[in-house]
Amino acid sequence: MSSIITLTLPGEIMFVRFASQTAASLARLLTDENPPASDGAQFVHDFELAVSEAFTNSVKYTGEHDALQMLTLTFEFQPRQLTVSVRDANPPFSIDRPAPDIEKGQIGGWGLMLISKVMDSVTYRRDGGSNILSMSKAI
Amino acid sequence: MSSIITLTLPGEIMFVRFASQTAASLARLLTDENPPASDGAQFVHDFELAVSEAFTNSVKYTGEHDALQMLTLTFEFQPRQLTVSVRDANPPFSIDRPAPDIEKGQIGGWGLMLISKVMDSVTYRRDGGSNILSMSKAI
Amino acid sequence: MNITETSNGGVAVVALEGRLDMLSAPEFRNNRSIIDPEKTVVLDLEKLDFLDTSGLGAIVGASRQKQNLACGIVLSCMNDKVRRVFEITKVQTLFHIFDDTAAAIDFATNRQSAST
Amino acid sequence: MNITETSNGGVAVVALEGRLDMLSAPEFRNNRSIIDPEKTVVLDLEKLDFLDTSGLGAIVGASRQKQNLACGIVLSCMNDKVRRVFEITKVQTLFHIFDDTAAAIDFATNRQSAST
Ligand SMILES: Nc1ncnc2c1ncn2[C@@H]1O[C@H](COP(=O)(O)OP(=O)(O)O)[C@@H](O)[C@H]1O
Ligand SMILES: Nc1ncnc2c1ncn2[C@@H]1O[C@H](COP(=O)(O)OP(=O)(O)O)[C@@H](O)[C@H]1O
Repeated sequence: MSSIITLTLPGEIMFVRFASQTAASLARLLTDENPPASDGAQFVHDFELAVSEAFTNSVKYTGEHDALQMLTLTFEFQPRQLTVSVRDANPPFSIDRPAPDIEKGQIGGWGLMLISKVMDSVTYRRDGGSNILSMSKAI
Repeated sequence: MSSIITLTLPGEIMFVRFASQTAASLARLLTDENPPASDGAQFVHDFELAVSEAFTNSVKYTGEHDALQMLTLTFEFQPRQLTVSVRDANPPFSIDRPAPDIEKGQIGGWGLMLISKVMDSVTYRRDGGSNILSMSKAI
Repeated sequence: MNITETSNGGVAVVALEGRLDMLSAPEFRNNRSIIDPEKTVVLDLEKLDFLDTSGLGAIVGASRQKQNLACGIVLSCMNDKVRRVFEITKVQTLFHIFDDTAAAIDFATNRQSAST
Repeated sequence: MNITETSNGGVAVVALEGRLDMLSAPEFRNNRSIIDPEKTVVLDLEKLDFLDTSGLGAIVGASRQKQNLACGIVLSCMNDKVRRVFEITKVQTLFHIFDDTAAAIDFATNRQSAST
């Protein structure tokens, strides 16, 4: 059985912590209900981190023409997995990009890379005029 | 300027803390942005308490025929005031009920009374098949 | 919620930690010393971070199951959050309330021996 | 985020507490010692509860403004959460990192006097 929780909020950076802490609350609830075999605190932190990165990107890359938009975070709460999808109306982008190579002096571009490393699966799709970035992690 | 934040979640008691802690997060964000003249911690606690009471009631009083329903919490985030509205599809009810008199041995029925005491204003309306309980508190 | 129980002569000290709400109320109600009508309990509320009226109802309900209605459950160490809920609802008038657990234990022990 | 600054000889110890993300990055960047290209800084990360790549970018950006690129900013006392972000991104390779602040101060002081 899975539960769907939806959070709609303004794409303003002032809400980045609220968004990621809301994600952390749900992750904590999941680990309380189903104590993980491995490190529960890291599960919660990784989930919080991924949402902070995704929310920040949605705020940063609105494109020049866009006024303030509402963002939608959808959480799918399952007994042993939590999925979050972040929907924005930004220009399309790709998640298949080479990781920045710090030895070649490439600085930045770490957000999507970090998300892919701390989550178990990340998918991107374009739906109408929206980007939907979905990120799952199992406990 | 005000921001609207909407949270939709299953009317299951397992989410009561998530709902009230989400409310507390927003209340804390408001007090961080606009330090209150009086006690910020009490503002946050009162807000959390009111949402815990309202969410619990929405779960408890679904009426016999109702299967699991989704509840909607809408937060209106203003510079010096936070409002939360809880929408459910339960049978209608009234918030104008006498406070239980403990000296007469009346026990229980404290939820709406507590909400009205810790919040600045409480309104109820019936909208289509839904109850909407709105609760505001200024800092 | 965490429930820690220690025995002090004939009196059980039950310390609550965390949140007492509709979610944790059943666990509280089913606690061995809470449920036992003959057991006098000192309820230590110092580390109770959050209490709403569902939790309050569980405390009142439990005290009504006690043989000794007036002091089957004695309260100690309320913090400000918890006190606020007891005060607004006037439920404080139903209980004997102490600032420290030692005083609550003394009181409960005396009352218990007086009634036997 | 709280920023506490103490001076230790010519080295500034800047301790971060709370969250360093896109919201608090400007405050970090504009800190007096961080912004001063001639100032060597030991950044104490012990009480930094949360760091994401916006915060990381602010730290890297600040170190690139320093006259002494290699050790204008020296890091100390990373907790597990912060370390995870530095490791995954490999940004750890750009910094001198110490487990305790005293060692970081010693190192920074030596490097500073060597370069003058
Ligand atoms: N939500 C988004 N909307 C539009 N573009 C995005 C979004 N997220 C990421 N991108 C694009 O992907 C690129 C890589 O993002 P990221 O890995 O987070 O690194 P950075 O933000 O440092 O560039 C961004 O520069 C941007 O062009
Ligand atoms: N969300 C709701 N949906 C339907 N009925 C409600 C709702 N909230 C409150 N009520 C009604 O109002 C009454 C008073 O609620 P409350 O003051 O919280 O006390 P209690 O829940 O202890 O009865 C309830 O018994 C119920 O009949």
